[in-house]
Amino acid sequence: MIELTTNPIDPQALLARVSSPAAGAVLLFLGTVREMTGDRQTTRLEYEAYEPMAGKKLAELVAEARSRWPLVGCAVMHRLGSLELGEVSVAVAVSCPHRAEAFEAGRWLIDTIKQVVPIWKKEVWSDGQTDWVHPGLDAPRSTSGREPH
Amino acid sequence: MIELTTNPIDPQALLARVSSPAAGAVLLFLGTVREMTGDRQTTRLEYEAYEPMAGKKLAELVAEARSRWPLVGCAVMHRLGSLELGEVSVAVAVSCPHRAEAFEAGRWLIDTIKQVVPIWKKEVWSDGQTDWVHPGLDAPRSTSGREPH
Amino acid sequence: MIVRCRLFAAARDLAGHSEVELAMAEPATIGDLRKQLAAAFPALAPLVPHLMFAIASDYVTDRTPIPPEAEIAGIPPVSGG
Amino acid sequence: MIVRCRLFAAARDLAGHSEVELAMAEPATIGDLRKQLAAAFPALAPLVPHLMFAIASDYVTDRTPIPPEAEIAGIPPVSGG
Repeated sequence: MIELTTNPIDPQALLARVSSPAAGAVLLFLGTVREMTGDRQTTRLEYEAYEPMAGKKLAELVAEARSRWPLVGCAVMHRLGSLELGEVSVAVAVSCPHRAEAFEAGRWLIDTIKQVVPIWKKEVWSDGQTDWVHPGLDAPRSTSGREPH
Repeated sequence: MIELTTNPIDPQALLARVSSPAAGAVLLFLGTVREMTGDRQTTRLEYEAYEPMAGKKLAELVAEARSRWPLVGCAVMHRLGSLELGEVSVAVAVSCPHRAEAFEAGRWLIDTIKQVVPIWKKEVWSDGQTDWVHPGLDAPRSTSGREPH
Repeated sequence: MIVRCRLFAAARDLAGHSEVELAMAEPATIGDLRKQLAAAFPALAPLVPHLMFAIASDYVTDRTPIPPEAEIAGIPPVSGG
Repeated sequence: MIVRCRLFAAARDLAGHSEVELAMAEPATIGDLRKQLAAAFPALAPLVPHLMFAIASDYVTDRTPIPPEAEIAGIPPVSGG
């Protein structure tokens, strides 16, 4: 189960997908929209993807995780569009016979998703400024000045 | 939220408890009843606890986790009584500002719960034999011979 | 004094009781209790070296003295989770 | 040849287009595209050294030749999750 969606992510759906009597351990990671970054306040986040490539890369990462760990089930969803505070932006669920594998595979998946899958978030700050988040660039790219949108 | 319960564990309840706009990462671990251990088949597991001490130790572990990691929310539930295949025996949910902390705290909690909280499981095998699980003992203690119960 | 000790899981099944009573000379330690448990319940004896003990829901060592009316538990290796 | 390149996030906003077209001499590499993008879109230039490129949804390097009709994307540092 790999999905890019503009609808809210239901963690229960991912858990149902990976649950199995063959598994003794289920690990679910959720990325959620945090309000404060340092002393700046976020109003919402906007996610966009290069969708065909994002879907392909997610499928490749799930296949690689399956080759490296004894995954019983694996489900990844990423939200796109506009997200309110507290909403789930990304969900990774894995199930394995034992817990060490589940923690390792889950951690590797979310870390690698954040490194290679072409998805971007834009911070919409409470003062109306917006910044695309591009890790490694010196300064955030303010692309709309002070106009709220 | 710390609970020992004979009722089925609802993962959604733990997620709801730890979700917060102060968190950017939520980690949920579920221990589930696995059917096969090597080539032996489990029919069900029976969990018992020294309840007052188990509750006290769980509270101490949650307090220690809160002192070591910046937990926004933390919820732990452990099921007692008879569990069918695939059911959730233990659930640990944490939320943190960032994911590294969530993975570390969740892993430490489940590892430490399994080491120090006075809860025991009994394997009820498909051949009717039963074994208390006592890690580190040379042989499983068969306490009821071949009588199914 | 009379010392009561709760037992769990395989320890309870092997002893045949979820709580046992032992008459002990004072002063007594957890180490003394460990020895007397093995002597009084031969079926439990092989498990006794592997028991942890708790007083009032805290783990204690063999050197811990047993206070009067202590709420003692014999804890075989745990397997929750 | 005419090379089309999709742009995303800050790269799109700085270029002012979600897809740009460049006339390039053949044979051309991704490295050539990188240079021409910076020259053609001065506002994008500071970001160009940080772009990755993909052809048909796979990451490629500056030495990769650009085939005809390639589905090319310029990918600024990603921030999903």
